[in-house]
Amino acid sequence: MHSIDPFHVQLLSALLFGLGLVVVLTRRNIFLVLMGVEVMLNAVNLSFVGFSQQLPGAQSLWGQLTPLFTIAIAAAEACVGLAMVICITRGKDTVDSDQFAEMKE
Amino acid sequence: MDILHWITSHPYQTAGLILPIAIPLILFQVLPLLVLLERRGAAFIQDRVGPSRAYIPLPGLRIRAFGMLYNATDLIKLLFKENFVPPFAYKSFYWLAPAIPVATGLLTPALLPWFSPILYQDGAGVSSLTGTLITTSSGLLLLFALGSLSVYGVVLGSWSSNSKFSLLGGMRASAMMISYEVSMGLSVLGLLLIVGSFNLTDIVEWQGHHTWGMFVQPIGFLLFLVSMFAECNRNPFDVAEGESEIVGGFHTEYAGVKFMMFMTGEYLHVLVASALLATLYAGGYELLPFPVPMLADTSGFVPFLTTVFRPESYLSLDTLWVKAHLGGVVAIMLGITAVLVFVFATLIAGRRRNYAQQDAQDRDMRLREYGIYCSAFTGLGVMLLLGAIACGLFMTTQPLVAAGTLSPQPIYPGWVNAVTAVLQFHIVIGKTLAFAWLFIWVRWTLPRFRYDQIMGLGWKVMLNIALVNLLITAIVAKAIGGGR
Amino acid sequence: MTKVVRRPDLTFWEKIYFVEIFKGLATTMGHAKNSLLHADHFKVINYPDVQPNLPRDYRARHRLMKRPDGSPRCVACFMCSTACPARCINIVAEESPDHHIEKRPASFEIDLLLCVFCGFCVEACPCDAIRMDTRQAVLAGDNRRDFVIDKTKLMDWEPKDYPLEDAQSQKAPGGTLHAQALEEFKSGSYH
Amino acid sequence: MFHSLDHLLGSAYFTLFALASLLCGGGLLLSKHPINGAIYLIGVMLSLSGIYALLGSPFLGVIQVLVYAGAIMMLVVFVIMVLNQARDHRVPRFDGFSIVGAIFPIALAAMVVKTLAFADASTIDPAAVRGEIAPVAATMFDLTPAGPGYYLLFELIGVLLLVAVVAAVMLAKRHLDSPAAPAAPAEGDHAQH
Repeated sequence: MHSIDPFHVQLLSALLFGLGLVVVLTRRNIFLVLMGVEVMLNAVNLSFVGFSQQLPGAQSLWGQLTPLFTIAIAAAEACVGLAMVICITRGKDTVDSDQFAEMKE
Repeated sequence: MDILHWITSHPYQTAGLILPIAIPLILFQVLPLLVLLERRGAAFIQDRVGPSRAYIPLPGLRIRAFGMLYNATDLIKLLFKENFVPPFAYKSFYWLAPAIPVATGLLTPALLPWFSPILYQDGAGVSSLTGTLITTSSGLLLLFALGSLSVYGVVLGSWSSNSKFSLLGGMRASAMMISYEVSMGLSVLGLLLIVGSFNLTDIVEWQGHHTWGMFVQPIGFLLFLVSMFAECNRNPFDVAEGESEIVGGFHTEYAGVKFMMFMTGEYLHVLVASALLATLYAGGYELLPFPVPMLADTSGFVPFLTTVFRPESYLSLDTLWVKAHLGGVVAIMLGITAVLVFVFATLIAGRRRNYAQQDAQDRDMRLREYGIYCSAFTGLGVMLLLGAIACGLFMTTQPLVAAGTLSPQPIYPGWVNAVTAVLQFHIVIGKTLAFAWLFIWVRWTLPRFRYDQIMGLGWKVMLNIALVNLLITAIVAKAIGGGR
Repeated sequence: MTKVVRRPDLTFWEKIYFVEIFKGLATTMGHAKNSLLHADHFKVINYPDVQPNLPRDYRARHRLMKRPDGSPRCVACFMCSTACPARCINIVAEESPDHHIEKRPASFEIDLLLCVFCGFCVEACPCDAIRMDTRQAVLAGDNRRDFVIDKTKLMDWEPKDYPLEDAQSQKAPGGTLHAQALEEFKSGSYH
Repeated sequence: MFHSLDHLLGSAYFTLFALASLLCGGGLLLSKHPINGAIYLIGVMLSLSGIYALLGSPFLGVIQVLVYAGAIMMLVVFVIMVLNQARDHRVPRFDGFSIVGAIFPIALAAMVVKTLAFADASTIDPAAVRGEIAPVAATMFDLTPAGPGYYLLFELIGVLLLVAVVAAVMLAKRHLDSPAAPAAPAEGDHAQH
């Protein structure tokens, strides 16, 4: 367990976060945008867990508890987000996020 | 030679290496038994004879093996069928989907405790070999997690088939399974509140100290049972493959080996659900529903629902009692098995007598076959009976190390541990098959629910009862146990 | 006038499901127990090793009637194959060596997998050459060829399997030779 | 005998899971159909749960599988299945704007890596508590004033989830006074027009 370099954990976390951000910025499909957000959340969770192992003693648990709340919030986000996706695709019959730009004009 | 020497000098470590392979394989051995039980059970409930035609031809004799050969013939048929992939299917997921239920079904037995933890002398200290392959404090959660992953098999299989019937079946199944996971988790929480642990070995040990979970949490047991029916997609919750409405449901487009894998996964889930029910609510590997008054040198009789569970005293009273009276216990178990074998031989003799009166083309061959079965099972029963008498007379157990010197529990020699483990394994399998029979029995009794009824039952009835049950359990546990 | 049929109101115990479920479980378990313990309980027969006991007028597998010399009574007139809605009868005709009879079937095949057992062939036959009174209704075979029965199989029957008092069901040729054959049969010299 | 292997296996497993998660992340980025993306995302989550278990938080790993992969992604897959017209063929997958946009995350990742690389060499504390259920619960429901006070957050999250469920029901209903949302909205649309 102790053979894992904490730097590698943070590196992985940063790479995953970047990957999630790229997905959010480049893809036009609403579902894939939502999934990119999930990847970013996961990367932050990993970062929390990685750093928490460097805290002394019982405090190391604090960093492990935060991802629990993140997961709960992600559940709420997915719940509302997907309901919104269903709602807006009813009107336009597409999941292309560029098509939902009425607010721009 | 070195390896052989290591194996003989480290029997427990060797067992720890063999068990991860053995336990999933043993579950595969129970699978044909379940299929046979389902077929025969269905036939007997509907006043039919059941599978009886596949046979091994021998000169002047046909060995039918009680319809057991149907498993082999099914396997051969499905293996050699054309591995057809519909041209409109989404190929990658179409291939992936059947593997998911089988994989999760084979992983879950690793989390269930199959025998009580074995204490053994490891040099100067004491080590233990637990009956679960994966010892984790969140064993039950991991089990539920694997169960929730198995839904993907249904969903991906249905979606990738690109067929309306499949999609309808998959949507029904996934919505139902997600819904009933909620009541499943909530119904088992009451028991966890009383036991105070997510570890399945702890839960079984608690039941060994006190009583079976189904007596402590009858409502939770019923709710969990119903949720398990829904999770396994079994009747009355088998809307996923309602053949009168949507053909075969999510596996309409599947044939051959891939269909067989879906079926294997389904039966594995029935077995795993039964084993989970046996573990959580029927005492798991504990022999008796109530703890046995113990010898004076251990902790004594533990009253019902009072003391807090102590993880350090890891062997339950029941297990210790079994180990101390191993000869008698084995004798009684073998004796009961012998009686069952004799009853079975009598039933076959009745079949033989009945067949002798019929005017059938293959009467002589049948009579010869039944005669062989009768004599074989009578011989087996006599041997079991002799074995029972021998065990009762000559099998006496003495602990290697008495309680208190090295550990709070006495340490028994290896063969006692091995016999106890085998005995407990069979107890688990027996309870599992009993619950599996319940699944089959209910399947051939109740009609299928309508889809809206299922959703209503899950969200409006079972969830509420589970919550109220949890609340009452919390209050009572706080009042009696003082809380943790 | 419409008649409204109301569903019967459920009592409290019926609404609760569980009591009724246990009643149903008791019923099915009773059946399972009976089937397990009493071997003579089954209403089913050991098909196809045991043939069911069917009434004589059941439209079962066909047979071809015979003349006293054992040749088929069929004159290959194709009436039955014309009447057959399933087109399962295949007849190849040839010239009969007997100059009183014009034709006889060289081959007579019935595909039982096509046959719908309607009995029209029996009705259509002008000389009572085909009948469906063999009482062999249970058809089982390993391959499809087993279900196509030819002349040999169709004429493979014994007079003793059919009621003696019904002379028409025996291998009676009818016509002028009928009385003679019947006489021979009763005296025992009939082969 | 096996304890000496643990160090080696730990880093080997970490490399394996890290590579798996990165590959699945790349697959998500390049996937044509959102359901492919969802499966790749599940791969990311399962690999991360393995890493959590390696990093001494087995409880978090289990919760990750149970809630993230088992419930949230199931919901996503279900909705993709219901809509069933989500295939990405009308839009180019990468256009000029998105290429420019991709520079920022890459720059961000580079900055993070640089910061970490030049930070003090930090090690995992050997006294760190393993995140099994009991210590996690003890910390979460630590009611003492000196404690971290996570129990308040816990209650708030409960309320938040409830609000989210209610909001989702309201959003998914076609009209507020309609009795229930139809199971397949796309077909419902065709029926209306």
